[in-house]
Amino acid sequence: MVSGKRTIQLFLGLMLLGLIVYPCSSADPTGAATLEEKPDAPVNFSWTLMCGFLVMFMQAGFALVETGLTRAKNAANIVMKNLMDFCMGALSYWAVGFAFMFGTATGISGLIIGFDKFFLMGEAYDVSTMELWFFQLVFCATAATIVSGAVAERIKFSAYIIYSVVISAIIYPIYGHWVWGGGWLASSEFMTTLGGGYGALDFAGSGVVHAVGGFMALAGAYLLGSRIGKYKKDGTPVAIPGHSITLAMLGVFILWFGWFGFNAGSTLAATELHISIIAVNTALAGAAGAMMTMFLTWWRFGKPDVSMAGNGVLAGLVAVTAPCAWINPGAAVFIGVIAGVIVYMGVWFLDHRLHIDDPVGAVSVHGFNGIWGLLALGLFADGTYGVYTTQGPMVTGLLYGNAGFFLCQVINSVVVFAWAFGLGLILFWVLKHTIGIRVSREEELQGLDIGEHGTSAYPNFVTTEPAVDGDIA
Amino acid sequence: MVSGKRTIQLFLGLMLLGLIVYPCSSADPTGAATLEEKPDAPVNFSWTLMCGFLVMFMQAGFALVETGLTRAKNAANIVMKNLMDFCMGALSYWAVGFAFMFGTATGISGLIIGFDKFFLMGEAYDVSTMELWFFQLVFCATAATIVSGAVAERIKFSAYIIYSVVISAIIYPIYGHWVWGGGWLASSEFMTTLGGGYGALDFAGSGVVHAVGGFMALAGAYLLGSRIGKYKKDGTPVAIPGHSITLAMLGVFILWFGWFGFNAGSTLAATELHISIIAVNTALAGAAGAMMTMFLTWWRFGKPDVSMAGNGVLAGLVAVTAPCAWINPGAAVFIGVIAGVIVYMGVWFLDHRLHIDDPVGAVSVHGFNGIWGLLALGLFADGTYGVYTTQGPMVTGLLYGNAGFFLCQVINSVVVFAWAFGLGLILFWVLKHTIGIRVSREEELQGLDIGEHGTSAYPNFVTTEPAVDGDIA
Amino acid sequence: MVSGKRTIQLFLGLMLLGLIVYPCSSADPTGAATLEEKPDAPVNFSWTLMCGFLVMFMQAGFALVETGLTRAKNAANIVMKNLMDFCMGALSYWAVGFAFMFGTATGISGLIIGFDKFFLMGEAYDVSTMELWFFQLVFCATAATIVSGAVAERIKFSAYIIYSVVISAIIYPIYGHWVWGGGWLASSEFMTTLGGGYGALDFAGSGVVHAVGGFMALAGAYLLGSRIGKYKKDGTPVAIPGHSITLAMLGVFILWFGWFGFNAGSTLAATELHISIIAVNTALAGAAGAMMTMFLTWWRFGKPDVSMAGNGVLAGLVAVTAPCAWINPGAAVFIGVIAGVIVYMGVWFLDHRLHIDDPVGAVSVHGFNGIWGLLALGLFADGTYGVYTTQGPMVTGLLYGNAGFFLCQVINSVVVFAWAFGLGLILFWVLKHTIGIRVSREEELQGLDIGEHGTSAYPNFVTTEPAVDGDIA
Amino acid sequence: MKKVEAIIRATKFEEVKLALEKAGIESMTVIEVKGRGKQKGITQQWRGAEYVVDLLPKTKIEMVVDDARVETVVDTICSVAATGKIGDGKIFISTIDDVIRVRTRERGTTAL
Amino acid sequence: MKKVEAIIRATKFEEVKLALEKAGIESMTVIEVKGRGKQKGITQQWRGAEYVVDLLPKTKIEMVVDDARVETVVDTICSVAATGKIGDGKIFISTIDDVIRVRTRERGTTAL
Amino acid sequence: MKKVEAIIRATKFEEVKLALEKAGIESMTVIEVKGRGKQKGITQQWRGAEYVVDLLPKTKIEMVVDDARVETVVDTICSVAATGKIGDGKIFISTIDDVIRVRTRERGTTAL
Ligand SMILES: Nc1ncnc2c1ncn2[C@@H]1O[C@H](COP(=O)(O)OP(=O)(O)O)[C@@H](O)[C@H]1O
Ligand SMILES: Nc1ncnc2c1ncn2[C@@H]1O[C@H](COP(=O)(O)OP(=O)(O)O)[C@@H](O)[C@H]1O
Ligand SMILES: Nc1ncnc2c1ncn2[C@@H]1O[C@H](COP(=O)(O)OP(=O)(O)O)[C@@H](O)[C@H]1O
Repeated sequence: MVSGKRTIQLFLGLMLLGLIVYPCSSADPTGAATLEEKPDAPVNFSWTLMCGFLVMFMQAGFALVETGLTRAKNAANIVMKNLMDFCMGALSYWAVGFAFMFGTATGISGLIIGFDKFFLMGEAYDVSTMELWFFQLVFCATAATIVSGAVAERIKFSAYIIYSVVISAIIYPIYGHWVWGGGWLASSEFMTTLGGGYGALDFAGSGVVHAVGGFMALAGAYLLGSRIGKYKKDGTPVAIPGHSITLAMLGVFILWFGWFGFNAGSTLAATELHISIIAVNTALAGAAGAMMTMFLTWWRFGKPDVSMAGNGVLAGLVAVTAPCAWINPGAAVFIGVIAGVIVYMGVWFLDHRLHIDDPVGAVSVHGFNGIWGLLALGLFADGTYGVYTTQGPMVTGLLYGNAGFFLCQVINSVVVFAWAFGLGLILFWVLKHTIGIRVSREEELQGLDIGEHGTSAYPNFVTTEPAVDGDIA
Repeated sequence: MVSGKRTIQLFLGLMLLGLIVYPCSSADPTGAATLEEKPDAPVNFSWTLMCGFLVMFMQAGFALVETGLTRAKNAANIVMKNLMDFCMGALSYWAVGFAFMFGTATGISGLIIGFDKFFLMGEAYDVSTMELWFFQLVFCATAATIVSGAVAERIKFSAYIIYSVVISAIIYPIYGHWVWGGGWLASSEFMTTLGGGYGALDFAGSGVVHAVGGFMALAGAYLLGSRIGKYKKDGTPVAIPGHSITLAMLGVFILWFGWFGFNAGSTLAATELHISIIAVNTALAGAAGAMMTMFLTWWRFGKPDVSMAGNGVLAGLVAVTAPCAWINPGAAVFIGVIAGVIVYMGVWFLDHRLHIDDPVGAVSVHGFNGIWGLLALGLFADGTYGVYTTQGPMVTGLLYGNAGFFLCQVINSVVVFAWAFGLGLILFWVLKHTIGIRVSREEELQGLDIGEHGTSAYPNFVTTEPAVDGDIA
Repeated sequence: MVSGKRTIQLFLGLMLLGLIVYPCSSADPTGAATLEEKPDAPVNFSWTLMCGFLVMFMQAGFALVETGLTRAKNAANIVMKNLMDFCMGALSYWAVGFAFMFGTATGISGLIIGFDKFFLMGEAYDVSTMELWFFQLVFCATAATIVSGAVAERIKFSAYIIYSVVISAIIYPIYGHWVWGGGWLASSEFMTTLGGGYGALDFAGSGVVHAVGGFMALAGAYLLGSRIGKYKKDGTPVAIPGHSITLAMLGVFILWFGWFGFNAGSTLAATELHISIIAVNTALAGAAGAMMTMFLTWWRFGKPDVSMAGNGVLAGLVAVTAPCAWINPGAAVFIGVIAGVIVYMGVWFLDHRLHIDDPVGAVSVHGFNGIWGLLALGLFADGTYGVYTTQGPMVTGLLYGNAGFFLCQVINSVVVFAWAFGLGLILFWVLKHTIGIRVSREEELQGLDIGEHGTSAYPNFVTTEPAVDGDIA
Repeated sequence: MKKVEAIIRATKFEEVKLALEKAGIESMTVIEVKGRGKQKGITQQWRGAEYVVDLLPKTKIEMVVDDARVETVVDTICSVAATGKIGDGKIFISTIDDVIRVRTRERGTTAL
Repeated sequence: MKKVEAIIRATKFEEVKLALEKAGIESMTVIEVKGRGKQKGITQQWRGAEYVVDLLPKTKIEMVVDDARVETVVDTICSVAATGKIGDGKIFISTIDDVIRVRTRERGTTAL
Repeated sequence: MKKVEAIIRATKFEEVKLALEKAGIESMTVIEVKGRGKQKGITQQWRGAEYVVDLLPKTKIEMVVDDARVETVVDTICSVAATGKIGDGKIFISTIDDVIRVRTRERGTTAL
């Protein structure tokens, strides 16, 4: 409550400040000058914005996948978390996140962090900057929302709100700066020399978005502990089926739909006709991932598993996100197939070996396959596309003779894991030992909808929970 | 039945007429001439149409928000109303609505109403006119569908069908003409002099679409009376929780997604690079609205309210719809924050003070915040954008020294309230005293799905209603 | 299981092959050359791809319509079928389908089938080819998924997977080649002479996509037989209501949304400003279809039927798909009205006369109205648009004096019926007599979710089935 | 002690609950059921065909009460739940041998 | 009067209902329940792990009938609902002291 | 034979089921119900207004057992389901006249 009030006062104060400071210095808010300078701007703006809208819509996909794969008694809480991480994320990214990520970066400090354009003020009041901000916001929000699923059904809502501010304001932007904002992973001399003209690359964010989200999710799920009843005393996992496969699969479709914007939009330009190849790769990798997961579960359990096939799509999509512009369709299918294997094994490994409870498979889908995407780029880049542009130098991977670039991607993989998992541990550890991160046992049993929001998601339906065979930990 | 038959015969007759008359006179149905004349047309057409598609998709968002926030026994009726208001609206707007709104308007009468292009015949068979019609249709349908939520769970389906024809054919287009079609609010000498070169403005329709829908909704909800059991004998409101928070929040996400098309598409041109700023403002105002409503309910009730946070998003979006092109992001956040307060207080005020039963908050979201949007434009317009174009005169508001323009917006606000609420009262009053607007008590208790459509939305689920503590009015 | 393993091995083998062969010969994978050659490419690529994304999203619409109109116990199976037909379809169309449809076709054999670009290799690694592939893939997947609804609640999942590979790899592409790929229906001398400069036409696929899907669906539903309990001993149909009208109608909205991409995107170019007229026709035909079906059911049963109104939208859309670019809005309304009648009568005819059990109306919506769309084009083409281009010869129909073209469309209608229904019969007959196409009686009664996937779609809800009055066949 | 099982119209439940409360009967268990008695099903429509839903949704209230209060309960329910139209419902009365309150293990009438 | 409670397979319900109708038993109340007896749960799978669902969905039919008709009911149900496989269900018979028809306040057998 | 009807907290069901299993009681029928006893409803919120949900979701377990095992069942349930807070639930015991196993038509105790 108190924090609520404070936050509001703070925001109101900043608003007023903003309103006064704004108009004194600005670039091209009208857009007329930009149009004159770049006659291609309309088609590029409309492409980028429209793709950004699709990416924004992925929020709905995440909300549905996560709520569909968890229980009815937590459904309202989960969609609320998904809505609010976007909202808090947008305000945080507006206030500081974008400044850290894409603020002007010069000299050594610029390899670490950016530091202007706070609150989109001053020079940032410009049609091109705004376009970039919008497209980057929806990516930032995607990273933030990934964690939601892994910590579902037990995290305190207040802790989640704080988490979503921190990731959108600090954790995501700083790593993002290293790869996309002129930071050291992409632009330091060491890396560009190693890579042969370019450092670590990540076309649409297998690393920047998905691995960051996925490994923060791992940290969160680990520190929270498993849901009550998830593991028997001997550690055997107990299935806790989700309450709506239909909504979960609708979520998968929405995510796939949005992913075309995610990947193909990342050219930020329709004048890059390569967008068609990106779209093809995005379609094929998702399809291959699902196909593989379907056959694996069919083979292992005698029946094709629905929600795992959905995860297979997402795994393929995550994996192709980094390389999508630099590979050919055959490689996309291959990457998708491997992604399907990884998500299948990852889910099994976390659940059966590590006993880390990730209700929706976020770590395997976004974390493990995020890394696979970075490495796959280092392997399969086939030299038909440059560094985010048609112009050379063309990007080539290990299979095409550039071992240095593969090394860059390995370094990038290690860094993203260390950064996201490390900071994730710190953040959730601090939250755990201050305001607490986990709801009470009673609340968890009763459901977070009542506990956190005083409501029921489905008051007109008689609900139940399947009685499974198992002792309770 | 009879009316069904008549309508069909009428339509068939008009069709035949149409087919004969059409080809005799037309402008550029092929599009070749337009292309030659305006080389920018492709990017502008594709932008406008694609944004129009997004706006059309908002229908699904409205359907879900409304059905999610009401009871399972009325779910099929509500989605049917949403589908049919779009369908009847499209046919009405094709027949006459567009003619009234954008028909050639000259002289004094032109300040009131347009009067050609009926049935899109003659000169209207032209690629540019068709583009405009499509984009305007989806706006018209949005206004129409807003009312659906406020009158939900008790209105007769037949009355609703008639209502949706009248608003799409007459009420919406005429007011729309005054603001967007060359009518008196925007273009009369009195107003343009007062505003300093431009009269009342409304970028994407806080007034034209949302306030019109919102105040018609107020009239409908008022004349219908409250749902059985909604208020105790002493007037205390009784909560009637909706049957699916999940679907309601999916609806919010879909609406937000579509709203980017709604606002940014209203440039009708991608050559207006300002679209990026509009997108940013649309993201921030929605986020700020939700954030505010969340904190307000958290502070007042100890727990953040899910469906109110969803309403908060929509409130912010409605409020930023009029000013979105003329303000900076700081102002968008501020407008969103206030919108969050307004929707919170509006819902409370209608329910606890006026005892008007608006199940989904349509009046507060679209009506009150529609007005706030018009006024906010009059306050915060910062002079970086002209009258729907990059060219001057630049639009400035009260805070930037143009009190006259603020007055224009005040006048506009009064007019839209009077027009929509007044005609709403008349329309629903006439319907009430002719065919009747409210279903019988038995039907309402049993649910409109059975009563109006002879069906059940969820025949495979055991349904119930929460037994709340309360005497029954 | 075995087949799973084999398939995987096959794919892995092909991948490796692909990776080696790819780079040796290619056209313009970078896109730079294409851009230079065609300065309009960016706006056309972005238009086509974005429309393609919308079409891809229609998969979600189909999944929801089909699952919403069937029972809860089969919901997971149905969404799984919808997901996997897209995935298997994408891989099949990549491997061979596209090659058959759009492979270089010369001489007599070229009138029948195309035969290069397998696996998108070699010359196909080119931005323009990839753009075409993507747009065509989503169409192919639409045809595939149509069948899913008609065979729902009783088909074996394994048989369905094989079906979806065969339609995407062979049946759809070959017929598609005849109409869109340079094959005999559109391009043989006989046809072009008959049509007066052009052969059979189909703008966006009333025939190629919908009739093919619809008549395959007819064959499948026929060979499968009706669901247990669907017909009384005397043949009277028993209603089996679907489990979520809400989701079904959300599906209708999603389909309509995607259909704008389907129809307007089929110009493959935003420089064809005619896209605005296509969008208008798409809106009006859907609206008219729904209006008509609503009034028909209202008139016949005393109450407007919700799911039939949804079918009415789709019927109007299917019917306008072939003619959408060649007709005026008045004709679109007329076509929609007739489509509404056809779907109403078709559903009745199949159910009450033929006793063929099509749970979601796929045959009537896509098959019968697909034919109506082809014929309507032959009737109403008004000479304002050329053969997929603004340039002449302009396409005119019977009402505008070109009886020959109408004949072309009649021939096309007969051919598509014979091809799809005939091959459908063969395919399902072979499957029936090899691996079997129908699940066991016990499994069908218990639900395919448990039987085929070992899962329940809604484990947190107490489910039931309405007890209807009727003897059981 | 007696168990009173009343099967009534779902739309009457709220009123019955209030009336019972006023009559001092607060404890109850409520179940959503489907049923038919003299009342035959209602006709619904689906995709242009009519069909009869045989069993209609009803609400079942179970109350275990002192023998002395049985008539009060029956009376209260009958006066509020009756509409006079077929389908108003039935009340069944049977004997309960013992009651235990889980929290305290109290038994018999005091546990009610 | 007796109350007959039959817990049967949900998939057999439609047939049982028809058979009872033919035997002249039309009044009934139906409840969706979960249960287990000799039959153990079935194995389902979820995200690549198997699990045993312990309690299976069953349908419970409650009929209050004249003492004379109890055997008819039992017979009818047993002959239609039995598949011979474990899980076919159980029938419980207990005594009902009184019945009241809400609409008319009739009591006893005439109220059935 | 006795019928034991236990109405307990839904959140306690899994534990009770396990305890009963250990005590050798495996057969049961489970129903989702709503109810109130001494426990009054809980306060929820909806769109900025508070409201009291009167009847809370509970789980009802029905077990028909030998007279001899009634006390075991009662004991087991009471020891596991009790939290000491109002709302723990009630157990009702009544008499069952006969039991029939549908599959075999066995009757009486052997059919349990
Ligand atoms: N003999 C019975 N056994 C079990 N339930 C019954 C019996 N008779 C009626 N019911 C239940 O009571 C409900 C109302 O019965 P109904 O016949 O409609 O009332 P009435 O006879 O007063 O019109 C039925 O839907 C059914 O659930
Ligand atoms: N002793 C019992 N008490 C309560 N319910 C029982 C009892 N025995 C069986 N049931 C119910 O009957 C259903 C069918 O019992 P089951 O053991 O599967 O039948 P069978 O013994 O004929 O195989 C169970 O799912 C359960 O709901
Ligand atoms: N007299 C009764 N008749 C029917 N059901 C009852 C009765 N008393 C309690 N119940 C059921 O038992 C549940 C628990 O009762 P409650 O009063 O909360 O327990 P306690 O008295 O131990 O606090 C109630 O929700 C209700 O379903």
